[in-house]
Amino acid sequence: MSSMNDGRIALQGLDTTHGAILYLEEISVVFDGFRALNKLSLDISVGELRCIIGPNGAGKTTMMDVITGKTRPTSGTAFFGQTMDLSRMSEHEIAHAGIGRKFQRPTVFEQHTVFENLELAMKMDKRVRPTLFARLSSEQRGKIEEILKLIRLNGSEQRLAGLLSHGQKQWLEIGMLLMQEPQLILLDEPVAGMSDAETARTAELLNELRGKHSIMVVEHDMAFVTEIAQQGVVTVLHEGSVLAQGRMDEVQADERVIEVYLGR
Amino acid sequence: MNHPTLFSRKAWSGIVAVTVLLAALPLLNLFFADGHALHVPSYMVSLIGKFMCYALAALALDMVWGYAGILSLGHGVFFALGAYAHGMYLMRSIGREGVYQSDLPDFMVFLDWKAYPWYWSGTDSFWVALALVVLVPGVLAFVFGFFAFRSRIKGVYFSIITQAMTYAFMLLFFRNNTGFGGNNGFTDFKRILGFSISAPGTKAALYLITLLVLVGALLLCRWIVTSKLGRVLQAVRDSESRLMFIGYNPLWFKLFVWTLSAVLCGIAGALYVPQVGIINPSEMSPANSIEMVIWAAVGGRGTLLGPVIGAFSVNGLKSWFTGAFPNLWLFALGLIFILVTRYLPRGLAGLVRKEQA
Amino acid sequence: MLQVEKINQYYGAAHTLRGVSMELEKGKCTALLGRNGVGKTTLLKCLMGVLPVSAGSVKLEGRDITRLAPHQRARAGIAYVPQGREIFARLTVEENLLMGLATHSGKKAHTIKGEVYELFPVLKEMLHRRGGDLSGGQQQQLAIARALLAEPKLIILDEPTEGIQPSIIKDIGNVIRLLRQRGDMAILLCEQYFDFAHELADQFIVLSRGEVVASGAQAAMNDPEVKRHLAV
Amino acid sequence: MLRKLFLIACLCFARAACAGIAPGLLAPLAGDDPDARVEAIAKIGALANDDATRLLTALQSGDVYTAPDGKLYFVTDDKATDVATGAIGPLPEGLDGLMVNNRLRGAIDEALSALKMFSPDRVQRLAAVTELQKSATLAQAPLIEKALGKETDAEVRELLRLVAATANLQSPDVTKRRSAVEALAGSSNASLRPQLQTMLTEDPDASVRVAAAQTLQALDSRLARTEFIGNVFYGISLASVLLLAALGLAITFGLMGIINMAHGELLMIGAYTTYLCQLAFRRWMPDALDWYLAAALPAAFVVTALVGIALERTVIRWLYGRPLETLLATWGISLILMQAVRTIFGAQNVEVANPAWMSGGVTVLGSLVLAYNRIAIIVFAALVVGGVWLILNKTRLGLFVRAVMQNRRMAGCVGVSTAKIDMMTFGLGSGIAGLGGVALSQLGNVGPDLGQGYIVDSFMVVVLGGVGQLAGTVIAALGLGEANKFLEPVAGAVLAKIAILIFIIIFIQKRPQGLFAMKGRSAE
Amino acid sequence: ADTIKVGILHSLSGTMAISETSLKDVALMTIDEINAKGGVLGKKLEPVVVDPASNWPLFAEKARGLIAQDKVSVVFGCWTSVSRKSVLPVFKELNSLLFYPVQYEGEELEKNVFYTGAAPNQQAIPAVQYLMSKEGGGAKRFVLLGTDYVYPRTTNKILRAYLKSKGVKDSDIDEVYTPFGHSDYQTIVANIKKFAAGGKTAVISTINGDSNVPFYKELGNAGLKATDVPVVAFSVGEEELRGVDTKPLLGHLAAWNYFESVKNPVNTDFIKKWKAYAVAKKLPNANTVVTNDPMEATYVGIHMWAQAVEKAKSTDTDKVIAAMGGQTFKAPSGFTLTMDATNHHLHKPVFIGEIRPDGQFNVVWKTPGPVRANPWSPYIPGNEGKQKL
Ligand SMILES: Nc1ncnc2c1ncn2[C@@H]1O[C@H](COP(=O)(O)OP(=O)(O)OP(=O)(O)O)[C@@H](O)[C@H]1O
Ligand SMILES: Nc1ncnc2c1ncn2[C@@H]1O[C@H](COP(=O)(O)OP(=O)(O)OP(=O)(O)O)[C@@H](O)[C@H]1O
Ligand SMILES: NC(N)=O
Ligand SMILES: [Mg+2]
Ligand SMILES: [Mg+2]
Repeated sequence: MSSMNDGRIALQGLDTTHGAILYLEEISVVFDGFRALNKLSLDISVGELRCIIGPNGAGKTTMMDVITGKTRPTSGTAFFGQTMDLSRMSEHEIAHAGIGRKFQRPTVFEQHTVFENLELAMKMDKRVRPTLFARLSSEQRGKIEEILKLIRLNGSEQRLAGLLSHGQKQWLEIGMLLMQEPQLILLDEPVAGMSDAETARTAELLNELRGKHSIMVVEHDMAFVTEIAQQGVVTVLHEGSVLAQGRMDEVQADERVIEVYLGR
Repeated sequence: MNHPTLFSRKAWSGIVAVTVLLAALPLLNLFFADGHALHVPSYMVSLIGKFMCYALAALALDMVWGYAGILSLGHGVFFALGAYAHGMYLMRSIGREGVYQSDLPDFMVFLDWKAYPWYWSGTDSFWVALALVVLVPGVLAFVFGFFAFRSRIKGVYFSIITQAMTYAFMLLFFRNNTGFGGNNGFTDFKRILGFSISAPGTKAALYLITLLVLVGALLLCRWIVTSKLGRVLQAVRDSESRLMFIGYNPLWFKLFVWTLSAVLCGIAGALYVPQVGIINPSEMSPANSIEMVIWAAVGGRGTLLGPVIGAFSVNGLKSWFTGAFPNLWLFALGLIFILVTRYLPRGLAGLVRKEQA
Repeated sequence: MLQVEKINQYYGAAHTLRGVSMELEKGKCTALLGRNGVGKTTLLKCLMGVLPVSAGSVKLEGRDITRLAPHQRARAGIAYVPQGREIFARLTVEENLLMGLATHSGKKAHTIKGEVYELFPVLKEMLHRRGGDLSGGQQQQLAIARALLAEPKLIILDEPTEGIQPSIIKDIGNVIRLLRQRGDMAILLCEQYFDFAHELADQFIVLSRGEVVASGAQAAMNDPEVKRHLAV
Repeated sequence: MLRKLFLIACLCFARAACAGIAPGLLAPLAGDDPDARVEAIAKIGALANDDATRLLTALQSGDVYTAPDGKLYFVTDDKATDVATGAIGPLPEGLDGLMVNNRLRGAIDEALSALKMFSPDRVQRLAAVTELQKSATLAQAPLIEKALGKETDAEVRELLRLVAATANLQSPDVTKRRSAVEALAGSSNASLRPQLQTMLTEDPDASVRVAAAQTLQALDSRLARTEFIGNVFYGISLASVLLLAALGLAITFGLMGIINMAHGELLMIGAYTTYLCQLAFRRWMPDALDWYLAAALPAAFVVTALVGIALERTVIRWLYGRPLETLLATWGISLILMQAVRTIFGAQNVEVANPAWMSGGVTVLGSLVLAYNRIAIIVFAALVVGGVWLILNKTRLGLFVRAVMQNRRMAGCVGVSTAKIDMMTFGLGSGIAGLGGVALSQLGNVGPDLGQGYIVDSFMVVVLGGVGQLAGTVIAALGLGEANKFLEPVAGAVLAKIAILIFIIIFIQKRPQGLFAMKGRSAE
Repeated sequence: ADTIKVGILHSLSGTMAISETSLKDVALMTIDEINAKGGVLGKKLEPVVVDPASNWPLFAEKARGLIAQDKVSVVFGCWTSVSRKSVLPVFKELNSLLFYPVQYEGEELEKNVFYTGAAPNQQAIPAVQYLMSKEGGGAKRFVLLGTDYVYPRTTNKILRAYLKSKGVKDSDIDEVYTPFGHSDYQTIVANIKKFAAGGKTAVISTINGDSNVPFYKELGNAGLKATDVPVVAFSVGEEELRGVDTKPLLGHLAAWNYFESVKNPVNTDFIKKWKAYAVAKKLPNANTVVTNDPMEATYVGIHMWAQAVEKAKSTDTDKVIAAMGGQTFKAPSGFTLTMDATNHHLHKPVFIGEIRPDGQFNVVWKTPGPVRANPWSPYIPGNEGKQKL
């Protein structure tokens, strides 16, 4: 149940005493008899950058939907830190608790300017009254400018976001994510529709964020995944559960992964 | 459209000029005798007084529709409830001057009621009535909105249940036994706060208060929509789910404007009733609420000033047409609605903007 | 096959395409390259007729189609796979595929060729699921299948590999190669995935800020000059 | 029809055997004393001859006239037949219709049914007996028993038995009374209740009281069942009306997203087209008047479809993608259409009569009358829904329609002429509204405001069912119809309506996307 | 000014246009008639027609406009009680004159209003008396069926009190209301049937407006005949019956102060003039127009006002009011009607008619002469002695 207080900045820190920030346990999601997720178990450590790959329809997006509260799991549990049961929280509570997400299809506020998009996303008390009286401090303004530069939309900050090209929207969405300063970042195909050069820049950016945030990235661009996975763990999903897990080179060599995903 | 500079410099000067002009009307009516070149007929004054109430309602509607994208087809109920709340006080002020010379309003005497029902208690006090004007529409809107928004009812589904609400209230108020005078409603008021309601001075005062409230509400609304909250509202309108994923709970934002809008609408109703002299359940008919939407749409939603202009022009035209071409006016009005939609997608306000650009 | 001559396009006051010209040939695949926001999608939309051009002309097999509506162009033989898939979310997969046959008539309009299922087996599995319920990649496959069913003279692909798993990208590459070999179709491929484009294209065009800044045969794609226009 | 035939037969028969009725019996009929008139009727009825039948039938249909001299005449065309003498002559001066009021009419009906009990025509007898059921008195018992003795038809016999029992309820003979009470256990005649109720407490005989209790119980349970079935029927009937009113909107609003405030006026135009068809038939084909609906259906469809297409081409096509603006424009259209009709046809209602085959109803379970026009409309609604479903789901046109409504731009890109589809879809929705209008004209008033009465309900039905969900629209209409008809007897029409509205509000809380909500990603 | 302006305040659009449009036309015809005879005080009457569009607050606004802007001397208008209530304060404030031509619930007396329609004792009570009489069928049980608003509710309250005074038990009275615009009378008709099984029953209908057609259609199709359960209506006249196939309704009743079918020279003349006017002005359906009670009341009202102005030699409100008292007029109903000086209501005859297959009414009962109005019904407690202005 939502309370009058939701939207307030989470005061108590996230309990990550066991080193993991996200635990998924035996999550299943069934749509009209179709199992999109099948007893999926997965956990992400604090500060980890985890890449998730897997065939189209494996359930990657569905998994993110479960984590962010968009889809309720049919069974299984999802915990953020030790104490927060994601399956009992609503979307905005989860977002406010510190999980940020970039969607597979870029979703920005099309009728707002680029600047306003970032301003809305900015980490702050998001209840009604504070929002009504909110005025941008110069520090906050600086932060927005900084992000604008980072996503290379400075100069376009007064344009309506709906008028951006596909790739520009992708960037704007990443920018909004950064404004939120989440502890766990979920990126669903962040470089889809970006040119190779842009992809490289994104990889750079992620490498910079590594360690400061916990990050989960879903991508089909193997070059990009290789670039950011480095020596970390890559998880391969297939038909709603984990097919393989390991370093990128291990996974790429896995026969089953080649069979269902990479192709010969 | 949604930039902090909601009104241009020109618009501001326009607002000031129009306000001054409107404020002058009742004074010209009072201080210059009929026949004098500067005399403004009292008919005109009362007409504009009524339009200002409509304008306030349209403004209230614009807050929810134009900004938060919540199309209410039931704002008539808030308007009427505000009016009824005030009307209760006005009815009690009639005292024993009703046809039955009773302390109770005539319709209650007629129903053999011996005392006021509980929900009339306290309404002999102007201040209690004033509180009810705000509270009744406010609480109704809050409760209704809370459940509807919590269930994530959106779009036409929301619109239709607001329509169902106003329709249900209309039928309820039509019943004699509900205790609000059935379909005749309240009328034949005599005085307000001791002043005769038909005295020119009282009328001028009511008019000026209405003007003050309208301008005040306009400024308040402008302040809200240009705040960050205003941008959140527009985000609710455009993509509510996206807003949740960045940590806002749309429920409270919607509930805030929704309730505010209902209260403004209730106040509009409360100002309306002494000036027009009657309140009855037909104000809650679905068609009346749709008309409010029409005012906002004609003026241009999401512009605050537009709906105000829309309310004035639609009602002004209606008043003029129904007198000047009683048989043809619906053709003219209908045609205007069609032409505005076709050629002025942003309403009359869009026209002004276009010229400026 | 398709001649584009000096087309210009504006979004309001923003001049998005500036005198773009190009020529596509039957049996050839042309890659359209460029950074984000340079106007690639805009150009494709102009070819499809979704956006009007303010100046210039588009000719299909010599016939001027500059002023034709999208459906007329589709009937003239252009098929389009838009960026963002644009499948019909509430139609089933099967109905979406049938929509690909909208330009056909008679029996042909009701038969979905088995080829597409071979190419995209997942579609066959999900024939009765609503298009909008599919995963992103599945939708992309559906959009390509829909365009192929139209048997067009010119197929326009706007970033067809976006969101698709590597093995299927390979398959799509094979299809394009096959279509090229069949030689009855012109292919316009807008692609960010350079290697993919490089492998398939016969010729290329690079856009920058709405202008064609480089073009040529496939061999020239690796020129540093070209690469420079693609770099950040 | 049959009745008419019989009447003609009667008249011919009467003319042949012109015996005349004593002027003494006729005189009071033209007089001022109502009691004397009623008495005279009873006496004439008691004559039980063909002249009596002829006179009574003519009185019943208002074909008897009085001359200033107090003589009575049958008038046909320009000939007057003296009732007393049978002499045929020219019309006398100052002829005036013999005034028949309800009381006299009742007496005539009673007299005629007593006469007709012995008619050779089974239908006549059945009608007469049914009529008698209402009023059978002990005095009539011998007559009824005589008829029972002669009766050969099983159905009429059964009814006569009940009538005889009804008459015998007042019999002083205990056994007769008891067997009458027992026989009535099979009756469904609610008007027996008060009498049985009285017997239950006041009959001197205990066994009669017991029998009365049993019969009452049987009667009550039968009545309760009849009432239940009646409510179900009324609910379905109301649902069919809601459905026909809403179906066009389910297309223009549900599918196309146009908040079509002029929908009601399309219904109205359909109804006025029906009116015009009726006028045309009356003027040019009076013999086929009963079939004017057959012409009205296609005519209304075409006319409203054309109006719809004209609206789409001139106004609505500019508004795709701006659904809320359609509210404003269509509101304007609605004002114009209403005023146009008011200007052409006047502000008053026009008369649309049910064709003869749709008037009246069939009586089932003893007392439940299922009106023919209601039955016809239920069947019609089912057919229209079926048709629409087929078009939308089984034809290529339907596929295109759904595709265009979901993604107009992409539909164009695959080669669908969206403008054409838009036009056809709106035309189809409007045409169906026209068909709805034909149906509504058979139930209610046809006036410029006809549409206003249905617009709110139509939107409720479409939205409750889930926008764009044909099946939902059907279920919603049924649900609302039944809920209304089961609530109404309990709460009254006003509170029932309020309850329904509150129900809608609460229901939407549970199903924020309507009854048949689209689930999953595709709904976004 | 060389003309006298006269306001006409009837809805020409919206729900009430159905009833009120023809009142506007009759008013214009009457004004033409008076002008043809030289007008009033030697001046022509100039009608000012406005459309209050069935919107009650708009009625008040338009009334104010007519009086204050157009400076009319008198206003003829309104139909529903609520519209009258809405304009009342305006007429009082600006001390002007309203002529109200429709039967209503009473409980009102205003110096500035002349009521040319019936008060309950001029319509409802006689109708019930008739139904209870032997001739009327000797009804013992009553269904009071109305649209849910003040006029039916008040009328029924009066009738209930009246019936009680005649010894009718509460259990023999069924009071049923439907919302405005109700169009599904299946349940109600079935319930009437059920109720009627308990004894000789009559239905007293105060259904208003659009609901009448569906009600009567249902009645006809359900086979509820007037000989079984007569329905007497107070808001159904010739005009309303134009929209119904009346064949199945033979014998159902209405009570009014005028029927088109009453035969007398004044009425013949009135009908002829109206038909000619309709044709001349090309009114819609000009060849099938009918007259009805409120139309007659309008006609009478305008003539009486003209007479009063002549008498007062002025259009001044107070002078005209003074002159109105005791005015008489030979009305199409066949009687000479008198304006009561003390209560501003007409003395009117009461007719009860049965519906004929041609949509007209057979007068089956009438009062011997005009009846004085009792706006304050004695059947409502507290009304005693409240018979004067
Ligand atoms: N509402 C739904 N109804 C039915 N099936 C669904 C629904 N939502 C998702 N699915 C199915 O669930 C499976 C998982 O989808 P999901 O979007 O999670 O895949 P994904 O791994 O993100 O794929 P991609 O890489 O293509 O984005 C798919 O097969 C999809 O068709
Ligand atoms: N509807 C529009 N109105 C105004 N400007 C637009 C509109 N659509 C796109 N633009 C602008 O036009 C330019 C070209 O956009 P376009 O979508 O064609 O780019 P693109 O080359 O396809 O980019 P990407 O690789 O990101 O898809 C961009 O700067 C974009 O912001
Ligand atoms: N006064 C009436 N009929 O409303
Ligand atoms: Mg995905
Ligand atoms: Mg693009």
